Amino acid sequence: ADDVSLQLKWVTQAQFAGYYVALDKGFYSDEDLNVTIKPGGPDIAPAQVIAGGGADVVLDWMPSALASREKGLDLVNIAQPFKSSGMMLTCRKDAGVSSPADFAGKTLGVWFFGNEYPFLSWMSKLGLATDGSDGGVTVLKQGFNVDPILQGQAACVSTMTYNEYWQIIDAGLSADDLVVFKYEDQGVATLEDGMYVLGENLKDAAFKDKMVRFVRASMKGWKYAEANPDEAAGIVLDNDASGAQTEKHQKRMMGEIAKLTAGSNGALDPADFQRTVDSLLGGGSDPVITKQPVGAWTHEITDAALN
Amino acid sequence: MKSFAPVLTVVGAIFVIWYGAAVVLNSAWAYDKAKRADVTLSFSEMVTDTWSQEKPLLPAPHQVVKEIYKTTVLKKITSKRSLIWHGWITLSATLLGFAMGTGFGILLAVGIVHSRAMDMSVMPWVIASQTIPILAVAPMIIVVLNAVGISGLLPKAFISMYLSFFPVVVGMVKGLRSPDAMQLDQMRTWSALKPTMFWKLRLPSSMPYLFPSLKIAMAASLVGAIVGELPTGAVAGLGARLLAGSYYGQTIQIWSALISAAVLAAALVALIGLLQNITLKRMGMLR
Amino acid sequence: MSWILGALVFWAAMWAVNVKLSKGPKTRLISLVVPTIFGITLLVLWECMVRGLNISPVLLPAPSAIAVRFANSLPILWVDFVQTFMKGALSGYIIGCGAAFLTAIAVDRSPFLQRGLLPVGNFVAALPIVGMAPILVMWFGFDWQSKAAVVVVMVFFPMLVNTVEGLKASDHMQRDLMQTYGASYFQGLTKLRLPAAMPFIFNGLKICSTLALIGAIVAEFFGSPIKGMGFRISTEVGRLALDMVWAEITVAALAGSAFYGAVALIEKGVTFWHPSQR
Amino acid sequence: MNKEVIIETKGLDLTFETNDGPVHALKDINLTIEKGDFVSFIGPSGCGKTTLLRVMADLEQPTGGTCTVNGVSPHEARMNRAYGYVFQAAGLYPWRTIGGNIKLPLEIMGYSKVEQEERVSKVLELVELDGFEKKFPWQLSGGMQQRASIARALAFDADILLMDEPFGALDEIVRDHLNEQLLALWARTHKTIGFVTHSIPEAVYLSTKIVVMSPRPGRIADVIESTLPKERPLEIRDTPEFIEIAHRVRDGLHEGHSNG
Amino acid sequence: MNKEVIIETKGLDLTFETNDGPVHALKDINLTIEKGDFVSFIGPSGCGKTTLLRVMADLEQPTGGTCTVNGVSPHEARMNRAYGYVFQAAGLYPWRTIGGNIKLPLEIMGYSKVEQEERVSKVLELVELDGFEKKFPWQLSGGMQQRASIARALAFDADILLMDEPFGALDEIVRDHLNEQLLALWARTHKTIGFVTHSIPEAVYLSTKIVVMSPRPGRIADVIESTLPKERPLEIRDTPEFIEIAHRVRDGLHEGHSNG
Ligand SMILES: Nc1ncnc2c1ncn2[C@@H]1O[C@H](COP(=O)(O)OP(=O)(O)OP(=O)(O)O)[C@@H](O)[C@H]1O
Ligand SMILES: Nc1ncnc2c1ncn2[C@@H]1O[C@H](COP(=O)(O)OP(=O)(O)OP(=O)(O)O)[C@@H](O)[C@H]1O
Ligand SMILES: [Mg+2]
Ligand SMILES: [Mg+2]
Repeated sequence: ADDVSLQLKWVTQAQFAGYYVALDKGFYSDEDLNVTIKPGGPDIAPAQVIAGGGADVVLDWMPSALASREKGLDLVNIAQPFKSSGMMLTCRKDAGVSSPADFAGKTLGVWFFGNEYPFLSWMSKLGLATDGSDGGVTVLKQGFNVDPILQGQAACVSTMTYNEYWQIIDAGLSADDLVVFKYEDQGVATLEDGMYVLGENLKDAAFKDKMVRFVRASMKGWKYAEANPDEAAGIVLDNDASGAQTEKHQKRMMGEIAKLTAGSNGALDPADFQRTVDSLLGGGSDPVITKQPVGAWTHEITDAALN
Repeated sequence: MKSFAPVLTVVGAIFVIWYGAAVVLNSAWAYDKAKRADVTLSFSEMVTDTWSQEKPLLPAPHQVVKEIYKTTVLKKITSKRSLIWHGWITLSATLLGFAMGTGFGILLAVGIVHSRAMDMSVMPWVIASQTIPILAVAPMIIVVLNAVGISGLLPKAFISMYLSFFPVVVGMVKGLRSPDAMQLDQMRTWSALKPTMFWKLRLPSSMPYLFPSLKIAMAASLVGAIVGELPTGAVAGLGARLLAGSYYGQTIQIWSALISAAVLAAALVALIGLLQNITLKRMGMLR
Repeated sequence: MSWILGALVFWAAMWAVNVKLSKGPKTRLISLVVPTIFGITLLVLWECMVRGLNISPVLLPAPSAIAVRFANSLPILWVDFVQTFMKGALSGYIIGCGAAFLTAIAVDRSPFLQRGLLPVGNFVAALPIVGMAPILVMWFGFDWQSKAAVVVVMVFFPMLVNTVEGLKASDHMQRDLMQTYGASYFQGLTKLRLPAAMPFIFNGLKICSTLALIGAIVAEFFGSPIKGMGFRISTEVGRLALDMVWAEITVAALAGSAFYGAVALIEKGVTFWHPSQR
Repeated sequence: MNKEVIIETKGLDLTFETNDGPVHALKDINLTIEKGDFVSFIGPSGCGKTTLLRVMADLEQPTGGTCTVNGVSPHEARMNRAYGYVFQAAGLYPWRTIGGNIKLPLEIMGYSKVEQEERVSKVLELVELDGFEKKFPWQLSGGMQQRASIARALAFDADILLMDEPFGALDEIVRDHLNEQLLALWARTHKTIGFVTHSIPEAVYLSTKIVVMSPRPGRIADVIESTLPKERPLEIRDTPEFIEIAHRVRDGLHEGHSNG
Repeated sequence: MNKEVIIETKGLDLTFETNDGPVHALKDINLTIEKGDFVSFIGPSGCGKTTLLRVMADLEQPTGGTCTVNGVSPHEARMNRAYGYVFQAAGLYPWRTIGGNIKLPLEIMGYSKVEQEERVSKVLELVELDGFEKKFPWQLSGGMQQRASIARALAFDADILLMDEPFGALDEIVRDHLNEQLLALWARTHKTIGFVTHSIPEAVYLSTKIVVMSPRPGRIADVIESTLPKERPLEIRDTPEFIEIAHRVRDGLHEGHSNG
């Protein structure tokens, strides 16, 4: 069997259910693959891991992947199981936010570590400064949780539809107390959780073949997970080495994730790509990328895999 | 035994402060919740609430104890939800890092004591090395070591080693230099060679300095292992529990991991203390 | 290959120079030059290894690249330095060490408290305080106050333990002498026990000086405004701008060494009489 | 000879509790020291000389018997700053200069700045250390340190001077010289002096009263009143009277040794 | 009297470089020590006695002149393990028992286990410490420690014994006793002994040759050959001959003091 190692973007949770299902249900071994899944974490940069040879495939968000490309790391998107973005900004009503027009002068919690790009391009689209100058917004580097909004340190925090939002709900705030702004709705959505490999590896036919089988099995896993969310959540829980995840949370997450993967067969939609690039290029004074990327994605793998 | 009562008093005082602080810190959330539910809280209701919230700012001691009990005694040791299992993962990295750090530290100290060139050139950099925020660099170290094919226990142990070698170097240099001029001269009148001097004079006289350093090194090593676990992706270990707890706002879980880490540290340090007593007693240095 | 060979040759040559220099009399200049040469050797070795082994700059940038980035980013580095070092680390250090010192004086008169506090203090000092960082950020907010709080917690117990130890350091005869003068508690404290405690107090201050910066940086990992050394390091790692990360590390190392050196210098002035300073 | 009694012990007993069991350091010590006496304590190592002196200075609490100083308890006497004490080792504070060390008790006792300066230079002259005021202790030889510590005890006006082997670390010539000085000081100031020594000639040369002690448990073996005149040139040490007293002391010591 | 020369110094000079400038510790020392001599060095504190002994033992390098031991350099002599050296302080290693301390040089010099045991018990008897073999140094009084340190220097067969104020910390009675013992040992083994002391009677009682030194710079003021017989009961100290020699030593010392 051929060895493949996959670096996740975050800790083991239902966000990555497709891969765990593929592993658990034997879809990978059916393709004669021996897959290792490496959980990520707050300080793991998947791009750095692949550059150091620590993984064959990494999951990353497109803004961060494109930024890495500009740094000289030849990351290529070979498949895109997530059709829509799950990112949103969640605000407290009692902080006086009801529309993006209210952001000015407020404190907003944002994730950094490569996840700040969509936010920055949104703000620049709104014409709001993020460097603390007058009329702009105050940006807070948010930790790994939603405490800032619970304790009123920030008016809004970044959340994912499938994760942090529910932590706020669990903490006792009700949906009525909150206003959410989905990036998808604001026209600044970027592609999340794509599979990336190093361009030079793609020149190797054996590697390409491996990836074809890997993508095929992974997508099979995703579709199975969409169809059987509860079972998928159980599989994820079994694979969580930290023992910190709860069943209730993972089942709920799986349900939300299924909504995001729903429209994708694994192949990247060039239109989505272009939308992401345009939004990143329009980053105002501090654009995330400076020029139109070339060769940042390929259909070679998905074409072969999905036939 | 003489210090039993005082320690008990201090610990008792800490608990009292702790419970009090829990009330103060958690009351805001209790009132907030009550306001949204449109009920008014009496003082005693508020106090009970602050001591029993699911995600308090500061969990009350009994909540932490219950959590620890639940995750140690009630879970199978092999279960991923068992604190003992996580503690063991952290412990193994700690011990490996501690062993490497101690070995490296002693070697460095021997070199520094015996070579003037090394003393003058290396010592300032040993101090400078500790001002690098290794904790900030830890993720990179893990990735870089991963890149050269080292993964699992070793990267964490490496960070432990980086933190633990420093006190050992400092203590051992002091210790190996502690024999006074007369004791060295005495050896010379017997025309003892350098190795003999090392084994029969320098090493034994460094023992009282070595053990306190080892205690510090052990504590540092544990910190290193925990920090090493933070970026490896909340996989396993007390550090991962801390992170996962923080990620999901599970303060009770954070505190239980923290307290377990402290107990582990105390146990390890006490173990070295025991070793120290035995060794020094046999060497007649304990009166 | 030639890079690596060159590095090794350079290393050997410089080591020989150092051995020779250190054999001579130990002047001020020499004891400055020798470690400098050693440091330069390390940098050259690093540069050659990065070039010789073709290490990707997203893993480990060469010192030259770091230096360029350093020079180009001085304003940002300065802002971060002020945020993390001046506001977070320094204020926490002063509050923490000051509080520990006062506590030590306060418990000094009560052997009962001392016996109770010291074991507990040692226990807490061994506690992985980094674990407290997320909690303190939760309590004290995102700005430098929470960083200072982490630093306070980190330095408090090492300082307390050292000071209490130091206050016991005067020997029996020196204390008996005070007794024969019928000296009051306060006179004994200021004229004997505090001066005798100085070497211990400075030992604590030195240990805490390295802890302070580390604490402030780590605390920024758990939430911060968008400036600060810890913020920059974690953000730039995500952006694969490793040269910037190392520039920040350089600042940290420089600031930390200078801080330590300053404390050591004051120590030399205050405890000039101690055998280790003669 | 109806002189004033300065120190009086009655049935003094002191037992140290140690890990190995109790050590009986002093047993049934009865002793009267009158104003202006120069009392030497001599005896083998460990016989309790230091301990006895410490009891008188309220640095050790007796477990039995009584001790009065100037008619009050040693504690009160200490609070009245009745004595100067010279320890077996110099015990100077390393962070103070020689002058600063001598000033220390003066500061504590609240002497004025001017008087402090005056007294410092006076006592430094007395022990022949003028010119060393600004030096730190470790810059002086052992003997000089010991002299500085004697100067420190002399700087303030204590009526009682307790000295524990003050001249142990000095060579014979310096010792002779300081012995003479001490005698002169004593004659001039009428202080009462308690003096521990190992040397028989020193004890005989200096004292009006020699207390010979013997160990395990520490007790008084003999008390010898000196018949030597108050004027004592160094040559007195070759007179038969001197040798006679020295003999008696040596005999007392030998007895103690064979008993012990 | 054509005896073998053991130690010979010619124009020996030693200057220490210190922060405050050079210290001239030894100046133009010319001295011959023959086999079986018992040479005492006496002189005021700081006159260079210890330094001279250290030069002979190759612990200090002279800055001028020559010193030969057994016809070779002190360094070679040291490598041949020609000396036993007793330091001014006992300097026992605290982590070794008394027995272990005495065994230490024997281990280093490669004596067999059996012989080590034998020698340890022999020398312990000599200094009257039998029964204390298993005790640690701090469980002994200062005097006992000093005796153990002497035992350590005697344990191996060095022809030359250099002792730096070995009896400084002991009381008079023990000191007398050890003086007798040392003389007996010397008579029995024909060792050559260099002995530093502060006490004039001790120097006169023990020595065949007394070297009186004077300070700043350290030099030899007088060398006195003793005319006392080799058999020396303690009572010899009251003979006119003894007192005569002691006088000469004292004179030599006084001269040194007034010069210095
Ligand atoms: N603090 C103490 N605890 C226990 N035992 C003590 C203590 N101080 C002194 N002793 C014991 O009391 C006895 C008398 O000691 P002391 O110091 O008075 O003797 P000394 O006559 O002054 O001897 P030296 O001439 O050696 O100074 C000794 O046996 C000593 O071991
Ligand atoms: N290592 C050294 N560095 C500088 N000066 C020294 C050193 N050792 C000794 N001296 C000086 O050399 C002189 C002779 O010292 P030495 O120790 O030989 O005297 P000593 O006769 O043994 O005195 P004591 O009777 O006090 O032991 C002194 O002035 C001393 O200060
Ligand atoms: Mg005494
Ligand atoms: Mg000497």
